[in-house]
Amino acid sequence: MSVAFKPITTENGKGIFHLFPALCKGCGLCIEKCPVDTIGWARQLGAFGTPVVEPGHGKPCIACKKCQLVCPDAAIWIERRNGQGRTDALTAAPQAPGNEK
Amino acid sequence: MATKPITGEQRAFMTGNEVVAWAALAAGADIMYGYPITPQNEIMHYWTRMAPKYERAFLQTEDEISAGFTTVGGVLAGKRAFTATAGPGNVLMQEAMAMAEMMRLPTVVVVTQRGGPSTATVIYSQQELNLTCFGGNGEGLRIVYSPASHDELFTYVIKAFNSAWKYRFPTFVLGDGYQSKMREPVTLFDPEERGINMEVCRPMVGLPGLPGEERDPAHLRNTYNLEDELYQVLTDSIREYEAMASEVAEWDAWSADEAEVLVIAHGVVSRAARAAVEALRQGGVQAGYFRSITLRPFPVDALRPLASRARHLLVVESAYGQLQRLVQASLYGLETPVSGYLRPGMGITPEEVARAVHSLI
Amino acid sequence: MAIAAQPQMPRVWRAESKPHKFCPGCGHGIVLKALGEAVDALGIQERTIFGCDIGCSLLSWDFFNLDTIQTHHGRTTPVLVGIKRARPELVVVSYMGDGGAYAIGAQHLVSSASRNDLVTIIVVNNTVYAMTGGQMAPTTLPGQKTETTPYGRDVELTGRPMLGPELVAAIAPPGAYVARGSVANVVQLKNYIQKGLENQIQGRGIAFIEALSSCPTNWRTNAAETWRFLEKEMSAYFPVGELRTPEEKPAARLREVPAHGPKP
Amino acid sequence: MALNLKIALAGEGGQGVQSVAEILTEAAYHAGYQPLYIPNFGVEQRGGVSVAFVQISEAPVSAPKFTTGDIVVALSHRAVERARQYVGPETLLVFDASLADDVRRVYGEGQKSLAVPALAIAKEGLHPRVFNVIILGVLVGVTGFLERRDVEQALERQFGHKFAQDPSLKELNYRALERGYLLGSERLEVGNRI
Repeated sequence: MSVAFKPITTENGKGIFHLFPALCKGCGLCIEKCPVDTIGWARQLGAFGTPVVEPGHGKPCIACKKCQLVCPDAAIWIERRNGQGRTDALTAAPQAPGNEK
Repeated sequence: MATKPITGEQRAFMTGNEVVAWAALAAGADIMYGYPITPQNEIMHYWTRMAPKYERAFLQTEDEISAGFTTVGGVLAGKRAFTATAGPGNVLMQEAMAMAEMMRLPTVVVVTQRGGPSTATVIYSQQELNLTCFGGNGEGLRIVYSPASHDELFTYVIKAFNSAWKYRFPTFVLGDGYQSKMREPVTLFDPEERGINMEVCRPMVGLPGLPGEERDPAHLRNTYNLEDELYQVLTDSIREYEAMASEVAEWDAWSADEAEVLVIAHGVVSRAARAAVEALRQGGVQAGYFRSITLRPFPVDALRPLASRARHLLVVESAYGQLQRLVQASLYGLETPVSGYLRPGMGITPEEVARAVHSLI
Repeated sequence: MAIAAQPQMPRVWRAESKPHKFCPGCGHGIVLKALGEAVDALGIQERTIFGCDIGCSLLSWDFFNLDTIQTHHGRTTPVLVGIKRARPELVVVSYMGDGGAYAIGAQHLVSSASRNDLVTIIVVNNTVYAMTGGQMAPTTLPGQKTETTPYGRDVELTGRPMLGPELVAAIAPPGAYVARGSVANVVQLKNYIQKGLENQIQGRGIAFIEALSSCPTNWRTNAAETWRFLEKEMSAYFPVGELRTPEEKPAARLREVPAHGPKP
Repeated sequence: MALNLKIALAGEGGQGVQSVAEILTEAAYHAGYQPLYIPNFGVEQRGGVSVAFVQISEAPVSAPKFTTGDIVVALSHRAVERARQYVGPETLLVFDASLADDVRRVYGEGQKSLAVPALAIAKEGLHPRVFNVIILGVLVGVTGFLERRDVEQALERQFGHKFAQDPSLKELNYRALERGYLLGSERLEVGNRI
């Protein structure tokens, strides 16, 4: 990727919550989808000068990735703290053969 | 690749619609998109009969809007694509042609003018000049050829593909119902054998290489956010249009210098005008003849000096002043009076033109 | 030093044009994520042409590292059909809103469906004309307030919401793929889109996927209301699921087609 | 003066005036002339008076339509009226003999004309379907610029596939052409101007 985005990284529960303020427009869709209500508004401002989101507002993160899934702007990346690799396809789709260039 | 459709010079006696189909074949057109409308239909009929023999394609669309936009798709894909239409179909076609004008897409459209406005007649007129030259919500950055004979129909359909792909402005061949339906002798030829090299058609999308990595993706749009952005794009297009105008503009003149009456016409009407002027000259009348072969760009530089040395100008057309307005705009500032013999939707004979000239002197 | 974490965008997304031009909470970003994932999974970036319509969908004109054409309102499908007929090896995606698909471009949709054109059409249904400021769309729900139905959509006066996938499923020949997904279920939506792309690649027929989507700006909803309207009200009227798969035997209404014609 | 012939043919849809024009101009083209033929056409596929405009010249023809014909052919009641606009004082009006009353009513007594009993000949000695070929023969006879061979070749190009199916048809057409030619050549006058 020729463009780099700076993350705010927060460890919470089972997850490592990477939030990219330059992408987050503060829509709050993720807050509503979080099954453990851990996501809430942060002090930091995002792409449109509105607050971004952060974990730590409810029960601990269970790393279910729903927030990542519904974010229209790819502003959230959830890593599992149990040490799985950093790159995980968003929707866990199997790679089609011959995909690699 | 299949064999060439035409080898050597071939003399034939056929209708104009047949000539257009042969010309498109000879020009190496890859695909035609079309929707039925009289008097254009037989272009599709001949094309669909001949195209498969030369590995060319055809798609009949659901309307002229789609015919225009699929043609746009064909040229984006890098193919020598064309369509043909008339009258109300030409009205619908303008939407896609406005996009072609904005995005500088080398579409080729053959228009077989019929009576207007509305459904009117399926027969003939010269009433689609305004629409073809200036249709759409833009500035008329188009190339419009107005052929007068089957030989020219053949030549200018081939040329239309080349001008379109060379200059990247939507290009039209403005025929009419008479030319579509009449039979007259024509010489068909292979362009290459006449030393005409067909412009190479390059795709604008679907290029080789992984976009974003090995090359930039083609992001082609016709929407702009700011008036400044649009102004810049249009200014560039207008500059290029004006730069190519003198290369592209074509006209024909006969005994036009110091004419007492200079008769100005285009398309099939110019044949009557020329015949009338020849007869008038034989009868001792100082008549002259000027014909605009390109309506866009209009041959202003050729017409102005001739018009300035003429006593009267007589515009003859099967429309109510569409050519006359182009002429008057081109000659702004000259004092030579301009009259019109204007017969919207009606054919014009040499006798009528001669009478109209006599009425001026 | 470790490389800092980076957003998990689909590979075909163009990072240079992010953040994208859609409003906060707009479903377009989610649909385009599903499309991006599907293109990545199939490895077809190099031969995919993306066409976008007028309406908010036009804001995706520089969204992908894909050759992209932004067309006119309702005309994206004809442009891409034109490309496909000229260059069958390309994979063409026609992306538009409900207005472009079901109102101004309806004749193109119907005709492409009956021709079984090899094109993958993705329609974003958010029940409003969003870019023009929230007027009634073909998909506006009964009673829904919009700028041109300020007292709620009166179906007696304005008709019932258009059921696009049902329409296409009813008329498309065998080989067609038709589904309706939702941005509320991204995995399913991505699978539908991927199947739709495969359908085109395999030359089976048209692929048509409607995505139920959100427009918080014109709905004037907060996040909670956005999800509620999408998942409860819209999903109740527009059922999510596959309507036609290429393996499926055509409905009884779709007759076999022997060659017909008057004897010459 | 060089040949510059203008012929308008008018008839009912089924009478075959367009075929006559097509064959005549085909023959002229292959004989080295520069013909121009344009049918009138409208939104109706059937039902109107069908008019064919033919010009045959040694130089390229100017306008596709003309004001006044050298020869005008009228083959039905309606056609007699419809063709009036193309008839001038010098025009030779060719009509089917059965239309004599109509012609007198519309054109008076003074019109230069040629009554051809084509319908009668076709019905009695030949076949109604070759009515138009008799008219073709008359035009070839009256104008005198074409060889019989040119016309027969053009007939062959037009109807060759039908002749192949039914050889008697060829003989029938050739006889119709001959009958018309004899009638027309007695009045060879337009061609005299060549």
